[in-house]
Amino acid sequence: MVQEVSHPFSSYLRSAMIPHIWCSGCGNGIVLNCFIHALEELQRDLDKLVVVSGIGCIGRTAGYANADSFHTTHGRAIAFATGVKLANPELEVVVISGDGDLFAIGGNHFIHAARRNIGVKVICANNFNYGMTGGQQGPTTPLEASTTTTPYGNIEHPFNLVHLAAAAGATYVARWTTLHVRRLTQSIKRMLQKEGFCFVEVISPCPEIFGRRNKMRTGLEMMEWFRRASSVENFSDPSKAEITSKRILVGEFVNVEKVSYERLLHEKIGQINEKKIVW
Amino acid sequence: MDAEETIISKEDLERLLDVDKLKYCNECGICTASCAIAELLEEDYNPRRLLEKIFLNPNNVLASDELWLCAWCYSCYRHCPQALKLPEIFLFMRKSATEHGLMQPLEKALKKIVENVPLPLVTTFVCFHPDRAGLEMEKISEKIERMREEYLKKEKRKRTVKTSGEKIAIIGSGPAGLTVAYESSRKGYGVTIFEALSEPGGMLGKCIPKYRLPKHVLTKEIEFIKNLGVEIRTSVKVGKDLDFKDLWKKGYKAIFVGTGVHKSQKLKIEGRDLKDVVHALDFLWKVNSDKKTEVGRNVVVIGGGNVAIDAAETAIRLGAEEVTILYRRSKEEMPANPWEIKEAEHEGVKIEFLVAPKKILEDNGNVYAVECVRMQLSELDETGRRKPIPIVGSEFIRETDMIILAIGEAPDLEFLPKEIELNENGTIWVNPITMETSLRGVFAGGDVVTGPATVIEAIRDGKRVAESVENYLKSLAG
Amino acid sequence: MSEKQESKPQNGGEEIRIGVYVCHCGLNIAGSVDCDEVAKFAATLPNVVLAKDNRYTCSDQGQEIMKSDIREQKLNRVVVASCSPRLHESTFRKACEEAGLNKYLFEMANIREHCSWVHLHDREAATEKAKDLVKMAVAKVALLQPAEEVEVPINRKTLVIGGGVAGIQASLDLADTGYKVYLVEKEPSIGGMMARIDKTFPTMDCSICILAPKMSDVLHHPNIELLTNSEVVEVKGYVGNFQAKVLKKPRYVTKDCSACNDCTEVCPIIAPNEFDVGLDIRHAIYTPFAQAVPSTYTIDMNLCLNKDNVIVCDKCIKACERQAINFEMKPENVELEIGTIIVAIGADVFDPSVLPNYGYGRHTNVITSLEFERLINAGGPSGGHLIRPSDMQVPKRVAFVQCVGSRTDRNGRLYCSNVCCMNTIKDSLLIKEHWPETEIYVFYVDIRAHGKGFEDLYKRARKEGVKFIRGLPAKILEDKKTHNLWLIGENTLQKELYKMNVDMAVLSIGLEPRRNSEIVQRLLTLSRTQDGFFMEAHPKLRPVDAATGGMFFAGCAEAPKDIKDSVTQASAAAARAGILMAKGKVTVEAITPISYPEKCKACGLCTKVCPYNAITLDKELQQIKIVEAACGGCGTCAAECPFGALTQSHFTDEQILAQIDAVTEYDSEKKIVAFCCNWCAYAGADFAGVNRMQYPPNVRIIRTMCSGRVAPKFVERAFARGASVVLVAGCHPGDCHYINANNHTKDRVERLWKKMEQSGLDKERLQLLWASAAEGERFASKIREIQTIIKRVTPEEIHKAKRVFEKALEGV
Amino acid sequence: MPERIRHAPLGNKKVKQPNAEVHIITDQCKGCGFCIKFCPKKVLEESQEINARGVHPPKILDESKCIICSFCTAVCPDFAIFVVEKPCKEERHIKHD
Repeated sequence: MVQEVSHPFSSYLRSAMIPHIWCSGCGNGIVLNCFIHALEELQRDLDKLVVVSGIGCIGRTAGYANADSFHTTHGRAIAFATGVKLANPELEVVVISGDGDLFAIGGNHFIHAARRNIGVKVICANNFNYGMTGGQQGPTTPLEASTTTTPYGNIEHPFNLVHLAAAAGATYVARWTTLHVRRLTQSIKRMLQKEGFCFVEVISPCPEIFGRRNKMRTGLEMMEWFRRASSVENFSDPSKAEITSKRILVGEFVNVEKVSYERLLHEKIGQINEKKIVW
Repeated sequence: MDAEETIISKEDLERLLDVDKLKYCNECGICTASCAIAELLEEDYNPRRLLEKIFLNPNNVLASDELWLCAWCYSCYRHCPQALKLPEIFLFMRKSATEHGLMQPLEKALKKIVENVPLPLVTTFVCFHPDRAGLEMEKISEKIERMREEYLKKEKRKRTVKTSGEKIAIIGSGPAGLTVAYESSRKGYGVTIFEALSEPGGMLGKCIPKYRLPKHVLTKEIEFIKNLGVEIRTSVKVGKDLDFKDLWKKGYKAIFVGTGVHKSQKLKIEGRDLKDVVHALDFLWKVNSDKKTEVGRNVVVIGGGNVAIDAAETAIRLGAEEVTILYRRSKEEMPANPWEIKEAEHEGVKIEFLVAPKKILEDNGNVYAVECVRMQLSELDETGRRKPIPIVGSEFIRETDMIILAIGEAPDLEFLPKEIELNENGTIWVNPITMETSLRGVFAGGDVVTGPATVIEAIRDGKRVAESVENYLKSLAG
Repeated sequence: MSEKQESKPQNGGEEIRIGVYVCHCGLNIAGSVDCDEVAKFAATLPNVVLAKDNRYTCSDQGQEIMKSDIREQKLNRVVVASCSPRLHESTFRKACEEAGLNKYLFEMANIREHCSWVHLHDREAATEKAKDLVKMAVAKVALLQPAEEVEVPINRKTLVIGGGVAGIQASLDLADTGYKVYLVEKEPSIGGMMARIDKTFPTMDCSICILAPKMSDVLHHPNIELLTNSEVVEVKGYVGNFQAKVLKKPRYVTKDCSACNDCTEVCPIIAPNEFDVGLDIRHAIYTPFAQAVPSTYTIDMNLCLNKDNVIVCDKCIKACERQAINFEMKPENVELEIGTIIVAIGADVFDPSVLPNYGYGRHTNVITSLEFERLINAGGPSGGHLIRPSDMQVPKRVAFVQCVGSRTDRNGRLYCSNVCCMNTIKDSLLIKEHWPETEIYVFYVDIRAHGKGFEDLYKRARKEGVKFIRGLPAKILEDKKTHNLWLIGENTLQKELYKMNVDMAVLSIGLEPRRNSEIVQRLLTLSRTQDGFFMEAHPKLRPVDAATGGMFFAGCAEAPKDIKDSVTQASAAAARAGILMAKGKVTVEAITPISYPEKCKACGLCTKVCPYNAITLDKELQQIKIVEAACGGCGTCAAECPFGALTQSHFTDEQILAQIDAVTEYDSEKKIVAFCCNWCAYAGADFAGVNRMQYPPNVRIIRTMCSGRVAPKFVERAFARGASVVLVAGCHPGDCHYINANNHTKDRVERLWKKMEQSGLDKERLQLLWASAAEGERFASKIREIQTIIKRVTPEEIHKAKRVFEKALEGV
Repeated sequence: MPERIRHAPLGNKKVKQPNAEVHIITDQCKGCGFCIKFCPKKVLEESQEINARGVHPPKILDESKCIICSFCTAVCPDFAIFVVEKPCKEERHIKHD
């Protein structure tokens, strides 16, 4: 009936790939939606944007965004992104990947990229488990949560990602849920305007794999949990931001200015080239 | 009489004034403005002024005919910002007058009633109530008939009626319709009353219990009106037997709608269709038409208006052992006249306030009890009364074998042409000054306009209509 | 009784020398009490060395006589039998001090409010009662002890509750004097009712034009901290040392707001604007009116779509260039330490929709006077064009109906609302100013033009052709087609009925106490008069003080009043608060508990009943500790102690028992021994006196600070001495001036009832009454009611009670 | 303000009210229901129809209630719904509900 008007974001998506493969009620689409929304509001040139992702459901983002992109090996998204950023600092490099990819196999890359303050922007869709491979327990699975590998309840303490990122030295750290789309979009915008290493965690529903093992069968039920449990508090102590079934603390946690690794690197190279520094 | 002579003691007066908060009266005039008699007898009666006179010197008032003109409609009390019960103050004065044999003023008052109030016989019985001051009604009614004859003779001598020939149709033969007929025919118009029932009189005959208005009084009154030349066509239902178009075609130049309120409102609770559950109007009608009416031993009347009171008293007179009125608000809010309530209580009717029925319980189709819930009053609503709200968990069961519903009546107006606008509550909207409806030439008055009200208010409306109709017909004639 | 009883040396050997002064108070007392006889009687009482009667004891002359007697006759105790101690105790105490006598050695007998005024027609009985009252005072005064008052420093800060014109004026006055002021307003802007009015009478100044500069002064005054959108939720402490908790509700807009209105334009939510009484609309993000202070906008979370922490609609956020919108704002609890409190919560207006005859709410063109103000206001919804709501046309004929909701006993208020007459006259002139051809009718009962310049304005209105018709309409009817109105009433001067056809009718609505005044009352332990407004400490002498120390009233919180009176009262309240704070310290009355450690069994009962937690039990030392500064002085601890280890200074067991004994010395079987708390019941009995409410003369009132002081043994002693009826009277539950001390009263009386029942006594003989300071009639009718009980109490009954309670006769 | 409001706002004020056109790309919808559940004005409801992906997509219940907050667009994981503002022909008189 009204198909002649097209979706305002259609130019940001590779039309051949849409509709995407994510399940009904999955939050990954919302993460992508908010990312595009932020790009649109900032009027970013897609030719100057590189989207890098690792392995996992959310890894397909690299394929859906109508920008230059990398779909990399498991856990190595940040490593590839580092290369891109150093090779061409003019490019905006955004890593969109999952909690398993970024913090289990890729954990080391994450903390060192944050430590170095390399100007890569990381969006982590946290669904509390390995969704693509069948719902195994992962580094963010909450205590007592049921997964395929923890049928009697998880006994491992999960990572508190915002605390980790803040401690490792990220210049911008925020956490939102997929219900907080407005604030998430604003956070992504803010992140994209910053210089150093930035990190946004998005709590995302995974109803088919995680939710149904934890009494939340649909995306809506998971979103209701987010609504019930979340409380917004900006610049609170990230060390106290553990996620429990009762409380999901969201907000911006860190926003500081720090010179980025690539700027220092290229300044140093320039100085060497101009022979200001000699051995 | 001598002003020095004290009949009413200072203590009596103080008790009276104090009890009824007379000291709060600011003389705002609202009582007079809402009084039907003050309109019918503007020269002679003004409740505010009467009250002031009592305040200044009660003994002077005893000799005044004004004292006997209050018609007990309690409209003043209902409107008074201080809730003064004027009729009861006046009754106290009337009793004092009777005790001291001061009957001259009553004679004068009756004369004024005969000359100015249509249906003087009926109104003396159901409104003016000299009986409450301890007087014998039969003697008074004879007196009234005599006075009326004299008056008419005198009037005939005075003016010759010029018949203009125009005809007026009156729908409904209640007090409003009879008044319009009485007044208009005396003005020289041809009047036809259409009455759906077999007997004329409307609520007067149908529902006012006989102990209040003996049948022969009403018959006399109607005979009198017939003698004026009014044609009363009974068993003709407008809307079924003929409609407005027919009336215009037949040459009626003006139509008056005075059909009253006859549709009992429905109680929205379980069990209301059982055979022992009757509507008060049906009940009263049955009793009044001399049909054998059986009442239960233990009767419950639901409602708080005058009809509820009449039904309860009638039930007692028919031999019910126990009659209880259930009313959902408190005595303050009860729409029935305070005096009627007092009389009913005196006759043995019990009234339970702040109680509403929830469910009627049956056993083999026979009512055996009603489940009630207690209410509490919250803030005032748009009717100026406090809204009742059920108290959760206060339900109780009251045994009964007959339930009379008197929860309000509404007009049945399906026969009206569409052009006639109605009010939100289903009554007919009229121009309050001319009583004309939104359809030219059609007038309305009585309960069909005001909602359930008193006889005297219907008569007041009727008199207003008669004047307006005259003006209207004159304007037609140019 | 005529024989002089021998003076017994008491109180550690010191000879007691009592002086008694019986005051005539002109004819106020002497009119129904034989003062000479009372003085003669007083002279016969033990320890009394001197008894005089004089016309006005409180006059300078009277005080001088008293002072010289103290010096010359070496008086060491003084009794004045005159008015209520609530009125003049401090006057006489000061005179005693000036003569070198400790002020706690003074006692009053209330023979005016409690005697002459309430027994106007029984001189003999009133005189007998006065004698008894003097005897009680003499018995007590002999046992009084000198005491020193504790001084407590005062916080030189004031909390002003309510930001209407009264609150604004009080704040500015105090801030200019140099005190810190916290002004708490529950709406988003200060300004109150005055901000909504178009012009003020009688000068016809533009209301907001004269108010706005004051509002702005409040905002910028360095001594004023403005807390809008805020409510006081808790007040603790006592005069000079209050702690208040204020809940500051979030505005969701920060101070960066420049009031540019960009957000409002994009906000998709609309609702009626309360400021314009619903005649205009506002958005979910809004400022109530253009001159609002602070000018910062507010988001109404009841309307905004962004609930539960989730931003659904971000239109305002995007529109705000200064990024002043912050949905993360949370409610804040602000804790304040203050010395004084000014209550300026204002009044509400009457809602005439409960008067069905006037059709307000059903007839479109029937409006209230407040709605009229917004209609005629240039800043209002019609831009100052007087239009009628049904068709937006300028009405040609306007009627004003006075006394709507005022001076009525039914669906309204009994009092006159004070401002409506002049307001209507002003409104009629405003119409005449812009639309001189308009016909204006004012339907009134009395025009009350009592203030300066009011009568002139009234005359001006008459000159301009405004027609005043005496008599209110009985009903207002509407023409369905034209929406014109008919007013039907009686012109009571002409004695004629009128049927007036007008285009619009304005109902001149009265003022009512705030709907939340009950909450404020509880919060601050204030009293209210029967009309629901707050009650002042004394209507003539302390008209802006609350009975509770350190609290003052300004504006309509106390009674309906116009702007001028509100401002005057506000300045007065500020001055009164200033006087208190200027001293820098307050003295706490020496009525704190005294403990006898040797009797104490460390049971801890006293610590449980103390409303102020001023008594603590040291379990190791098995001792109690009393923090005098925290003590409120109710004495409930002393009543609770089963071992007599605690008593209340100036209200000791001995003193109260001496009073009881004095009452019951003879004719006890005809008497009522009444214990009344100082704040409610005693004040209520005073109120009965002031209003000359007559009641039987056989009651003898013993004053305690709180009904919680009344120990069971007092009641038992009264019965053991043959009293017919004992009455314990205090504040209504929840209204106690000592937080909840009167809860214990109830428990104790119930225990006594049980005991009486078990002993086969008529428990009706012990009566419990809750009466507020305004309920004089309640007190009086209780005394009348008790007479029927006295009639049925037989000598056998009296005797039986004596036996049951004889243990109470033992000395203490 | 404590007064109870009894009068409707005067009809002389006109307020620009959004004139929305809601577009649903039916076949792209996976039926998660977020847009229906989270619409603050309850403009949408679940339809009876089954789309190409075998789910019930939303349908418009009352377009006039839409205030174009576009939350549905923002929360849709499948880029299947969006709202545009129709050019507003005339300003509507306010109505008070």
